[in-house]
Amino acid sequence: MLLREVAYASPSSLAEALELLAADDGARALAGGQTLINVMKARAGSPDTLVDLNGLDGLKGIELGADGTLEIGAMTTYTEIMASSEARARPILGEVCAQIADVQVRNRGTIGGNVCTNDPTNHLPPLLAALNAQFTIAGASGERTVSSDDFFLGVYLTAVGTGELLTKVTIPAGRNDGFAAVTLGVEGTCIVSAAASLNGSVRIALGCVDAVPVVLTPPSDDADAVKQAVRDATMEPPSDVHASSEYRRHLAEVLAVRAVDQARGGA
Amino acid sequence: MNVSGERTFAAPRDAVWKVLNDPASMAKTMPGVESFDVHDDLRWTANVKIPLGLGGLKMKVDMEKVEERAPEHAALNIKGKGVGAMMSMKTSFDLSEADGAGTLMKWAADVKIAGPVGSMGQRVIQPIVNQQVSHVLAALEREVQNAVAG
Amino acid sequence: MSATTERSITVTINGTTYEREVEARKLLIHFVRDDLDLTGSHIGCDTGNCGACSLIVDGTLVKSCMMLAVQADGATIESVEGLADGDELNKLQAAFREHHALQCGYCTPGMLMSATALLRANPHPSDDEIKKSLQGNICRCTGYWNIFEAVKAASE
Amino acid sequence: MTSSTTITPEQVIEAQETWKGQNVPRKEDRRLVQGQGVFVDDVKRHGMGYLHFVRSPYAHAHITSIDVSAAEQHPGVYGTLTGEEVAALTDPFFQIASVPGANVKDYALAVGKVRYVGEAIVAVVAETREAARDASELVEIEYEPLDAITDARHAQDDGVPTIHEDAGGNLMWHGVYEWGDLDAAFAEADKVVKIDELHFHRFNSTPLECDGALVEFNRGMGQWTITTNNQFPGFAVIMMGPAMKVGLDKLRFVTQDIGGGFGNKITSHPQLVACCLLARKLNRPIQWTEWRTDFHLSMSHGNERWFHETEVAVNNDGTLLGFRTKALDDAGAYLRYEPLGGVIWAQVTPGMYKWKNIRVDFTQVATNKAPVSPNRGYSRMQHLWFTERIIDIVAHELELDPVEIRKRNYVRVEDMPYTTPNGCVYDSGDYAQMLDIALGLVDYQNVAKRRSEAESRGKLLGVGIGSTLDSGTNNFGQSRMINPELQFSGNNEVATVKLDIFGEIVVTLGTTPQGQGHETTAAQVVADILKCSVDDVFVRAGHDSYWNSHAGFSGTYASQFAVTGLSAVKGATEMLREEIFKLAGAVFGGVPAEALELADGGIRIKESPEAFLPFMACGAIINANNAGLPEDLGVTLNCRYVYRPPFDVPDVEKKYGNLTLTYATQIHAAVIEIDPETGHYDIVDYAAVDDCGKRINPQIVEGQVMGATAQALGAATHEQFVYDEDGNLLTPNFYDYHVPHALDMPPLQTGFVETPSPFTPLGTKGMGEGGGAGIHAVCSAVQDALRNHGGALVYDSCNPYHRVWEMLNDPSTGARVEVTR
Repeated sequence: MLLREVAYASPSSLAEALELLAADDGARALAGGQTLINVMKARAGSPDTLVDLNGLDGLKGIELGADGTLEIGAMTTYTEIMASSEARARPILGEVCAQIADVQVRNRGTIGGNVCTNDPTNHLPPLLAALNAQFTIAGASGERTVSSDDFFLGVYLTAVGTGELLTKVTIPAGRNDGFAAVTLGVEGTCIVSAAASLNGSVRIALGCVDAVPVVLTPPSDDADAVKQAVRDATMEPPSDVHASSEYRRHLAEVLAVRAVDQARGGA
Repeated sequence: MNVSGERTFAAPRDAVWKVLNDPASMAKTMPGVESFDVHDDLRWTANVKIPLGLGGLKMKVDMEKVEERAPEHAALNIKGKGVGAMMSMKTSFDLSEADGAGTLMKWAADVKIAGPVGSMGQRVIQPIVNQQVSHVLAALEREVQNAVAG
Repeated sequence: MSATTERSITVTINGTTYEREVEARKLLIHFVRDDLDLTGSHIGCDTGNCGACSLIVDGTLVKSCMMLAVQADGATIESVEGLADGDELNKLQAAFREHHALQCGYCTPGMLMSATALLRANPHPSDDEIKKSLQGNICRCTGYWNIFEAVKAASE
Repeated sequence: MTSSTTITPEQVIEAQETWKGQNVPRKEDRRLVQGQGVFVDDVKRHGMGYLHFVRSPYAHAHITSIDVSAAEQHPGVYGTLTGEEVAALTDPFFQIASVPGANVKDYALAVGKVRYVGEAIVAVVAETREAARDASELVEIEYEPLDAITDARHAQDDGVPTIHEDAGGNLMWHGVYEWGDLDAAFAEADKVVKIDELHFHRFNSTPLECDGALVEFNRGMGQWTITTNNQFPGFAVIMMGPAMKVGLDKLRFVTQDIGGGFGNKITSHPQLVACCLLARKLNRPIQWTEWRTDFHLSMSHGNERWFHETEVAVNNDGTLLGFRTKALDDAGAYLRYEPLGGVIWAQVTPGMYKWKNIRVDFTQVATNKAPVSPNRGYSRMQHLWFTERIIDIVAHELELDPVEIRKRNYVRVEDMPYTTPNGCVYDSGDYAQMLDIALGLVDYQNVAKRRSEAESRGKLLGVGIGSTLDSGTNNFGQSRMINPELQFSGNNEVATVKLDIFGEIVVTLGTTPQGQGHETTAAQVVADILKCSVDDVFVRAGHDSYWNSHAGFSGTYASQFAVTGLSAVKGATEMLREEIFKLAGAVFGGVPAEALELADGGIRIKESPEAFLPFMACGAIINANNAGLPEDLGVTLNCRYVYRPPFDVPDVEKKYGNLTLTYATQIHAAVIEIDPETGHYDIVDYAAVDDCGKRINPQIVEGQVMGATAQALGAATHEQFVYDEDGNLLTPNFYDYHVPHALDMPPLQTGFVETPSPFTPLGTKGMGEGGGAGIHAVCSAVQDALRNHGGALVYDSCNPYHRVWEMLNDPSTGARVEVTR
C-alpha cells in the first residue's frame, strides 16, 4: 500500500506532458492508474516521476467518422466507452469494456492505459488487435501511427517509447465482432481470451497465451479452419496456477471458435 | 523456470567463445546495464535496470563463472538482488562447430525469481523472461558480428 | 509545471473542506484515514480488488487505493460518514440493518458507497444490475445475498 | 419447518412473548453502517511508531548476517528489532506438541534461519508508515539458501532438508486412532473399496481486515495494553506471557470491532510479541497493520491434508461398516496452534454415519510454507470432506444412489443422543429430514429431466450433497490426546450483568466477536429474563481483559457463543434477577420473592402493582443510597457468572470421550452445469439446510449459514494457496486468489430444522462454521456430472475449471479406486 517516493506532475497540455516525459528517463504516464498504482504498491515497479494525464481533456472523447471509423482518445474510460452512443457503432467495444474488472475500475481505467500496460490478462489488447486498430503515438518529433501488429511488443511493453504518449486509438468501421473469455470466476482475472472480427476477412486475436496478442487470419470462418489456425500458431502459452500451457492452448481453440461464432451472429 | 534453446552464429567458435567470456562484451548484451565491475576472471558485478514498461527494476547482479572448458563449455551462477525481486539463475552454454558453417550454441538456464515481482504471476514473469532472453540473444548476435568484423 | 514529491491540496469531504500538505506518493485512502482521521472507509487488500476503500469522488465511484491523494486536489468527495442525517440512518443504511446485510461491518462502508452510486444513477435496478454494481466490493461474511436484498429494498 | 430466505421487517420486534427467537436488528449495525466502528487500524496514539516487517524472500535459508545500520540511519526511523534480540529477550513459544514437535523453537522473529517465504526477520519502526517501509528496504540480510520442502508427501523422504533441526526431522506429530474391530469389519464386509489418495487443499477464509495491533507499554507498571484484532486472547496470552517471562495480567488485550476472523486471527501472537518488545525498547506506542499480501504470505492458512491408502468396508446394500486411512497433515513451517488439528477432527470421527469401526493413522509434518491456523470448520472440515468423499465414491463404485446410501447410514433421529465409536455424544438432529428438505429446495425429483435438458444445451448437469456437522464448545481435554502432559480440559466462558446507578443494564462479555452479533443476542437473552426491552440492555462492544469479564478460554472461536457465551449471560442475568428480588423484598419491607414480579423495567408486588421499584431505583439504592439496608442482604447488582460445560477428561489411552458439547448440522445440495469444452461450471441451484437447535436470532443464524456457504463455494472452485517447488506462494493476493464476488454467487435457498440440544441451558447449539458443506456438495456434484462422461472420481477439494477439464479428458487424473471382493 505504501509507494516508494515519487514525483508528480499534472500537465495541462499534451506538449507539457511530452516534455515532462522526455525530461526524465524514469518518468511514466499515469492514466487511470488501475494497474500502475497497484504495481507501485507492491514496489514491483517504481517510476521516479508520474505524469498524470487526467488533466488532458484533448485525450478524452470518442468521435465517429462519416465512414464509421471510431477515434477514441487514449484517456477515455471504460465507463465512457460503455455509455457512448458513438462507440455503439462497434458494439463489441462496450460489451467487452463491461466485462473489465468492476464499476470502480471501469470508472477510472482507460483504453490507453489498458493497451499500454499490455498485461496478458487485459481484454483490450486482443480485442483491438482483432479489430485491426491503429494507435497514434505523439512524441517530441510529432505524431506517428502504428498498427496493432506493431504496437504490442511485450508484457508491459509497447511501441510507445520513452518520451512518447499514446494519444488515440482508431478503429475502422465494422460490425461483425465477437469476444469470448474464460476467467477466474465471473469476469475475474483472465485465463484466456479470444476476439474475432469478420469484416471482410477473418481476423482473430488470442489473449493471455503469449506476451502479446496472437493474431490469426484463417482462410475461412468455419470452426475447423479456425481451430487449425490456432494449432498452426505453434504457441507456447505460459503455465501458471490457473492453467497449464496445454489447457490454455485448448481454450484458445475453443474460445476462438466461440468468438467467431459471436461475430458471425452479429452479421 | 527452465528456458533453453539453440542458436547458430555465422562466426568461428573461438570468436563466439571470446565474446561469451569477455565481461565487457557480455555487459553489452545484458538488458539495462548501468555499470559493470570485473573483480577477476571469474567474477563480475553489474548494476542493471531492467526495463519493464511500468518502471525499471533495479538490480545488483553478481555473476560467477563456475565451469569453464574453452572453447566449448561454460557455466555461470548469476544472483540478482533488487528491492522488488531476488533472482537466481544457473546458466550454461555449449559451443560446437555447426553442421554447415559457423558455431552452434546450445544454452540452458534455470531462473528463479522471488519477492514482489515473483508474486506478479507466472503468466507475467514467463513472457518477461522470454523477452529478456531474446534481447540477450539478439545483442549477443550483434556482439559476435562486431567481434568478427572488428 | 514541474514534478514535485509533495503538494498542497484542498478537498471537500462530506461538506467539510480540508487543506493539507501531502506527499505525492500517498494514496487517497491513506490520506482520508490517516491525515483526515475519517476512518470509516477501510483497506482490505493491496491490489485494488476489495473495494472497502470505495469513495464517490466528484460524483464518480472510485477505489481510493488506486488514486493518489494529489489527484483529488479540488475534488468533492463523499464517504460513508456523510450518509446519515445526524443520527438518522438513510434508507440504504436502514435497509442494510433490517436485512442483516452486514456481519463484521468491515466491507460495509465501501459496499454502501457502491450501492449509493448505483441507486443515484439507477433508482430501480434489476437484480442483475445490483449484482453487477457490487462486483467490485468483496464481502467475506455474508455471501452477498442479504446485501442484494437490502439494496433491492432501499430501491423500492 | 423450513423457512425462506426472506426476512420481513414486520416480523421484527414488538409484542413478542420472548425476545429469543426474533429477528431483532443488530445493535452493532447502527455504528457500522455509519463508519463509526472502531477497528484496530482506526486507533491512534500520540507519538506512535509504525512497524514494518522485513520478510524472507526465501522459503528455506540460513541467515548469515543482518545489518540494520542503514535502516536505522534513515530519516524518521525510531529503531529496529532483530531475531537475535528476540532470542535474547524471550523464550521460544510454548509448544502444544509432544516430542518431536515439542522441540520446535518458534520466536517472534526468525532466528538464524528462515523457513517460509514471508517469514518476518526484522521489524523496523518509524514515524510514518512510508518511512518504515522505505527503511525496511535498507536492511541488509545475507542468506545461504537451502532446498525447500513444499510437498508434505515428501517431507519425510531420505535426504530431504530438515526444517527444524531441533525436532530431528520434519515429522511433527504422529498418533494412531482406532476404535471398534477393524479386522472383523473388513472380514465381514461384502466389498472393500480402496482409495489410493485424496487431497484437501490449502486455503483460508481471508477475513477482509488483516491482522494488526497498537501496543502501548506502561513502564511504571511493567504492563502492556495490546489493542488488537486477535480473536482468542485467552490463547495468545498463554503463548505470550511465558515467552516474554511476564505474568499474564501484564498483558491487557483490548478490542472493539474486528473485521472478520474465521479462526485466522488466532495465531498472531508472534507479531504481538514483536510489537510488545518494540514498545518497551523504543518507549512509544507501536502500530502494526498487516496488508493483504503479507497476510497471505505469512499467516493462518487452513490445514492441507492428504488421505492415503483409504479402505472402506461396506456391504452390498450400502451399509457402511468402517474405514481406515492414513491422514497426512501439512502444518507449514511452525506449529503455532498445531498439532491440535491432529485431534480436533475426532470430534466428528464418523461424520453423520453409523459406522463403528474406524482407524485413522494421523501424521503431521512441517513444510516450507506459511504456518497453518484454525480456519472456519477447523480440522473437522477436512475430515468431513473425506467422509463425504468416501460416501460418494462408494456409491459410484457400488452403483448405489448417493441419497439412499446416506439415508441408510445416517445416525437416525431415534438414535439421539448418539454415542460415536470414540465417545462423542451427538446431542440431537434429524439428518434424513434435513436431506429431504435440501433435495426439495433444489427440485431433486426432476433431476433426470433437467439432466437431459441440460445435455441438449451441451451442458453436463450434476447434483451433489454435503452432509456435515458443526461441533461446538470444545472440551479442551482433547488436547491431551496430542500431548498427555498438557493440563487443559473442559471449557468456560463468562459474562457480567450489572445494574448501574441510573438503572442501566450493562453486560460485559469475554468474547471477541467478529460480526456474529453478540451484542444483540446477549441483549435478547437478558431482556427475556429481566422482562425489559432489548433497547434497555447495553452490551459493551468487544473485549477488554482488564475491565470486561474474562475467563481462561474467553474468545470467539469454535462455534460456541450460543452455548458458552449465552449460557454465561443467562446465568449472570438470573443472578441479577435474584438480587433484584432480594433487594426489592427488603425495600418493600420483607415481601417474599414469590410475591414479586418483574415488569416494565422494574419490579413490583404482584397483588399491588402500584408498589413498583424501577431498575433505576434499584441501581441507585445499591450504589449510592444504601444506608440502612440489611447487613446480610448480599446484593451488589453486579453479577458475574462463569458457565462451565459438563465435560470429563477424555481417556487419553483409548482416545475416548466427549470432545464437544453440541453438534449443529448442515446438509447442503448443489446443482451444477459443466461446459465440457472448457471445464467451466456454474452452480445453478443451491440449498443450505441448517439445524443449530434453538435459534436466538434466526436472521443472524441464517447470515452465518450464508457466509459459511459462500466461503465454501469459493474454496471449492477457486481459492487455493499454491506454492511452487521453491516455496514461492503463487496466489499471494486477491488478483490470483479469487474470492467470490457478487456475480459469483449462485441462487441460494435456505431451510431450517430446530432440534433443541438437550445438553445446553437454552437448547442452543454452537454454529457458524458450517463444516465446509459447500465444498463437499460441489465435489459431489462435479463427480455426479462426470458420471456418464468418463466417470472420473473427484480427488481434490478444490476443482477449478482446468481440473474439471482434465478429469473430463483423462478420467485417470481423478481419484484412483479399486474394489475388491
